[in-house]
Amino acid sequence: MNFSGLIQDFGPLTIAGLTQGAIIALFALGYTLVYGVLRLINFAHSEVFLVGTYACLIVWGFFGLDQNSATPGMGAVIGYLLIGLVAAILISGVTALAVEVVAYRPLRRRNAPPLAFLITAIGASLFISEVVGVLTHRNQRGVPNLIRPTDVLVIGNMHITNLQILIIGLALVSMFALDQFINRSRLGRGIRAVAQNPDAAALMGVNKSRVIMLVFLVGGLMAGIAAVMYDLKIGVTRFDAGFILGIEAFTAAVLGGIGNLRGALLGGLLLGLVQVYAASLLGSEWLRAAAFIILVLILLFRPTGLLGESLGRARA
Amino acid sequence: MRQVLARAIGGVAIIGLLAGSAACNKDTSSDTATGSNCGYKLAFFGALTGSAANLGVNISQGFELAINQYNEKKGSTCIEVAKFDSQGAAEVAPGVARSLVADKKIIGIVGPPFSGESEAAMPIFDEAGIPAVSPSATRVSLSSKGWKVFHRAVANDDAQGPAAAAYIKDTLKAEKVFVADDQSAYGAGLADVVKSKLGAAVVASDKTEGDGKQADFSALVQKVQSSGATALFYGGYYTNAGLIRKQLTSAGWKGVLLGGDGMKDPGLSKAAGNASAAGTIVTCPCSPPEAAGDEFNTAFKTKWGVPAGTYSDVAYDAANIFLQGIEAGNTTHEKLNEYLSTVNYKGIANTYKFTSTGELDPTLIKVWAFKFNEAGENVADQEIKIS
Amino acid sequence: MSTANGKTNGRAMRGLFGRQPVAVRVLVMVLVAVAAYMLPYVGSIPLIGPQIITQGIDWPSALFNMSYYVLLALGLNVVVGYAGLLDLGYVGFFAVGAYCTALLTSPDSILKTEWAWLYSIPIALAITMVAGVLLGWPTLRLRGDYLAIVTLGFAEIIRIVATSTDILRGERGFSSIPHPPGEGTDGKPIFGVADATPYFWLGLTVIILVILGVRNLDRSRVGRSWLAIREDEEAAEIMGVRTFKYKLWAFAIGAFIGALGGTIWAGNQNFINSATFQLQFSILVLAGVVMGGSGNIAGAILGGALISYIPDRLRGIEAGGVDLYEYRFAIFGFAIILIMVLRPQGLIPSRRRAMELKDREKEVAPQ
Amino acid sequence: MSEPHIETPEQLDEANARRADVPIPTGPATEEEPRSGRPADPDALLEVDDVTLRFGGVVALNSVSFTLRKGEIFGLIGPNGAGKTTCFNAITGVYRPTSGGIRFQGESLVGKKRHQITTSGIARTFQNVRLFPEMTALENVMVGADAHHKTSVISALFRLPRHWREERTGRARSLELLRFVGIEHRAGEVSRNLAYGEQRRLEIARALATNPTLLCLDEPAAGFNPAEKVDLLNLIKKIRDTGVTVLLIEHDMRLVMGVTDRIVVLEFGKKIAEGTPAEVRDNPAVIAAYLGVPTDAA
Repeated sequence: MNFSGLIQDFGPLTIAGLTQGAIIALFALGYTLVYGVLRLINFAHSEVFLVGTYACLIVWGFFGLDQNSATPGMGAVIGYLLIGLVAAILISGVTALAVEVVAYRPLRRRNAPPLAFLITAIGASLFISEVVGVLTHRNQRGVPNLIRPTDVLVIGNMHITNLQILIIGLALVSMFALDQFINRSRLGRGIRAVAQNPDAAALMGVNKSRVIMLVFLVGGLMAGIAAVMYDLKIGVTRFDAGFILGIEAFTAAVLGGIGNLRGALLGGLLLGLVQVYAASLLGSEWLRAAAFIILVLILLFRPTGLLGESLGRARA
Repeated sequence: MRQVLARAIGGVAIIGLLAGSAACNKDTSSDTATGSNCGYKLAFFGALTGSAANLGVNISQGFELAINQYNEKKGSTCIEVAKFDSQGAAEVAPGVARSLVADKKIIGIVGPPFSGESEAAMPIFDEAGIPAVSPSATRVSLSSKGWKVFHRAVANDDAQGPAAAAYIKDTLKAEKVFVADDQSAYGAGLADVVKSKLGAAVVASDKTEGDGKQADFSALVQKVQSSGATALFYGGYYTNAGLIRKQLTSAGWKGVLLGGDGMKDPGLSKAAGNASAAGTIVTCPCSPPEAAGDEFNTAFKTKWGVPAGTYSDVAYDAANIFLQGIEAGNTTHEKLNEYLSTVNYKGIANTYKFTSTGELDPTLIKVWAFKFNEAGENVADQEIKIS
Repeated sequence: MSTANGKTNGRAMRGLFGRQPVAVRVLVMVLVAVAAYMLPYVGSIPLIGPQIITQGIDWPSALFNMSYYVLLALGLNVVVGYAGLLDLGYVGFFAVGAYCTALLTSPDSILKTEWAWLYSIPIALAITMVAGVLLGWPTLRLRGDYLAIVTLGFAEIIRIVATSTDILRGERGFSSIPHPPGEGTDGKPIFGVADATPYFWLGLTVIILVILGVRNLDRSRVGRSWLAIREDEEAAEIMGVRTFKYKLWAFAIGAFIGALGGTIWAGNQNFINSATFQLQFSILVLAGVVMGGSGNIAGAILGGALISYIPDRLRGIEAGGVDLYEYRFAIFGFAIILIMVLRPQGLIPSRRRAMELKDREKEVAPQ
Repeated sequence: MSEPHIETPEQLDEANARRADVPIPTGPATEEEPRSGRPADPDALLEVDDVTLRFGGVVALNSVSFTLRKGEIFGLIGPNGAGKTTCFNAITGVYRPTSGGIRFQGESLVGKKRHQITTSGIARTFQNVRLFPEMTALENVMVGADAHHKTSVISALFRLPRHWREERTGRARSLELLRFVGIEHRAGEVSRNLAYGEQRRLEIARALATNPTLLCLDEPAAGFNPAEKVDLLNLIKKIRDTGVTVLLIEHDMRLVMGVTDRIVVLEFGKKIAEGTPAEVRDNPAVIAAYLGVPTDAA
């Protein structure tokens, strides 16, 4: 137990944890949205994220950017970032839709039991990650240095870099936009209606099928944003990148209260923090174990997560 | 009832589909070659698929290249290549090993690459009496299990650790060193030796998850930074090392990353970027490639379209050791095994001579340091003398 | 529930097989069992045999792999199929069983007991059952999907502890785990290293015993209670079913069977380390159970066998000039989707589930 | 919905104050509480004593008290949303009362587990039929019969004699009960395939299989036509004649009047009347409560 290390590094660790947590939170949104509406753990969401991490790299590759290229100028960086974001969002969104149409919809048509969905999700996840693995020869792919981290704000030993601000900021803006979309827009109302009572929503003229597509799409978009941020922060991607982070994101979603958008944010940030603190205190090998122990403890006292399920009905 | 029947037929149809796709098996029996000492097989045993496949593929490509060159020289398919995919997993290895020993034409094995699968597979090879030369299983205890057919064409973990420590102390002259490992048998073993040799110079240490299980190393990076260390020794493979190097550079840490031969792979600079990887030191119980090595590198690139990776050269040598033995008429398991006990072969990566337990002769073990340059290649830096 | 009042007892619930006289059913069962024991020699059947056996992995070994997957599927079927508890970390119990055996028998263990394989089994089973109860006690109050993530976490914690603590030796692992006892007439041990056939027979025998036990439980008060819990937990409790107790039993029985798989596996394996007990392993077994037909013994057996057989069978196969070898997990993933989409209740659904689906399909049909 | 919990200090004080009001169960009855005839009534089977139940801010039951005597058919009526089912759920352990006591044969039920309440002799049916849909009718009843069985997992696993004995007697008793409610011929049918009326009867058989002293029926006649209602009345009487006390929730006044010995009327979670059917029918508060409410709205 390295308490002095934790105390000494508390500031920098906190900002590092929040940065990772922001990515996890955005990723977790996809799980939470789909769960809120369909009561389904969309295991394949990790691969929706995975294709996003590759999509932006491939597009940047068209512009001749690879892990060895020098950091371009400010204006170009913004342009590249936007292009990368658009590519990742598009591909992730399309993949999410494809998974819904190929793997889930036929089952829903036949009113299959919930476990069947979980298993096709697993099948889809295995399929996509393996195809990516074969195509990339299971090699890692380095990310261009679009943003060279420089300190923007220094408080004591806590150096906050432009990249960290970008990631946390982008995550918060995306979350806020999504929250507004769900709570304010007509389409968002449809999502909430289906989440709360699918049958009643259908009677009220909400097109359930469209709402489900929308939910997958929106989850995919968020995963796409998370994927670009992941690339920038981690610097490398690989065919199994989605699986590892997917488990963390799913844990975060449950931690905050699956089905609850704000819960995903809270869960993600908390998980990010718990992991870096635990890594500092106990050693990096224990960070995942610490995350799960916190999860179990929280669920024992709050059986539906920190904020409870709110997008959907609370099941009595 | 009819519906039930229809369902049942549907189920059978699916299985049939799977079986049908499985029906066209690869034809493994090619034309039997004629000529003296021909018609045998050499086997590669190791990971070809799965997340551990990178190293396995490196080795199998080096192995296959050697045999191809031999066959070209002979003008026929004299020695056949047999590849067995263990997925690098101890739980898969026994079944694959048993299927290997069932093929009576196989007279020698290059592999297994990893120590874990070696533990699971070697008892089977030993019972069948098929000689095996591992190009990369470095766990010290492997040679003390009493397996008569076990050989390794690489120094064990005891050789590299002290060398790496000596390099850090004598060449880098680093006073503050951070030691981390990936908890693999290889990485942890190496890191432990380095730690004990460096003593007080080690200011802090940490452990990470293995390859493919961790991508965010920000806690480790933070620890390295606040420890004030100027050198980080990482016991592990290039997959994690590339990630760590990149994240350290991003965080502004200017120190040197060092590691063992598991990190001696272009994959490291590919992941981290050449600029970031430049200066990274890897030790290797192997010699820098000489003229013969350059020839090998060109041939390898021509054949496989990728540069030779870690242990490709050792695997190439291991295959050639076997081929030389077969050429000399050692075409049974016993003879070949006996030949291995007396062989003295100068290959492209090293000179090979085995002790009675199958270890590389200690007098031949040279540990070299290699450095990643600005072009992302690891080039020989210097031979490490352990003082 | 077969003797008294057979006429009134749910003819609707039975298939063609269930309607046969007892003698016929027993005979068929015995024949199936004999056929199963003969599986190692299936390769010698002309034409069909070579299509069935695996390449690149020894056929008896592939059969043995199937046998422990089947065992795991049977155990997980009790938890998921019967009691309706979604367990994503089932391999944790397999790991506990294997590690108990390794700790008690391997010379690498700090215990230095170096027991024979056989003696380690009761301890391993007991400890794993206790582990099941300890995990279940606090967590079984959680609802479906929350339980799933907690069990997943449990399995990950076991893996991390196995990787990161000195006692469990991490990736260095335990070597020289003894094989099961017994000598053949020629003085050689029955359970050697080169031939996996005896291990398969051992696994098969254990599977048959487990089937008998699980079937007994299913057709008793216990099975009724599980089914009641699965269908309406609150109503079951109000009808006097001690739901928590039966859920805990399901967990403990699942743990027991998982540990059986773990000890047999360790006995064949000779060497175990922490790298085996990956999350994907648990998920695969769950996929097997559901793919085969959750809640149905025959389904679990088929599913468990398939998840081991398909990837093994895809070794060394070429289609249209492309080696399928590398793609086998992708193909496997696709096969899972295909099977589930075509047969959402699994390949051999339990009759109850099949009817349930039929009814559900009728409900959606008008749309 | 979770259990009501106290969130503010004010609520805590309130709850404590309320708790203080509740008379100590073992103490002698005070003269200020004549309506609770508990100690004076040696025939008392179930005593609901000043039960209050809140969900957040909503008071679902407000100081409700009544007593069931052995062997009677007792009606609990009131308009929709009056708290009948909530009261039922409090008795059968689904909800825990915020305050007040419920005693069954002199023992407090508050805080007992649901299955303990069942084994102590209270069985119930549900307003919306809640059978185990994929089980056969016989199996449904056997689940109820299992409540008093002692077969352990071990004896089921090894088919020990107790397993055989209890399976045999349980099956026989279950078939007998199916005959009793008149659906014996459907024993082997999966319960979701039964007709609605048969399902209702099956639920009663399942509840009876737990050997109850008190059987609680939650709107058993909902959705029945007049002829079916008559059959049901006869069944309820038949059940009572076997010595089982019946608590009947119903908002069909005619049905209740025809069968019950005594009635309690709830409105907005409060008891507004109690007495024989004749007394209740003439009670102005009851008439007001039911005014405009069609008596056979179901």
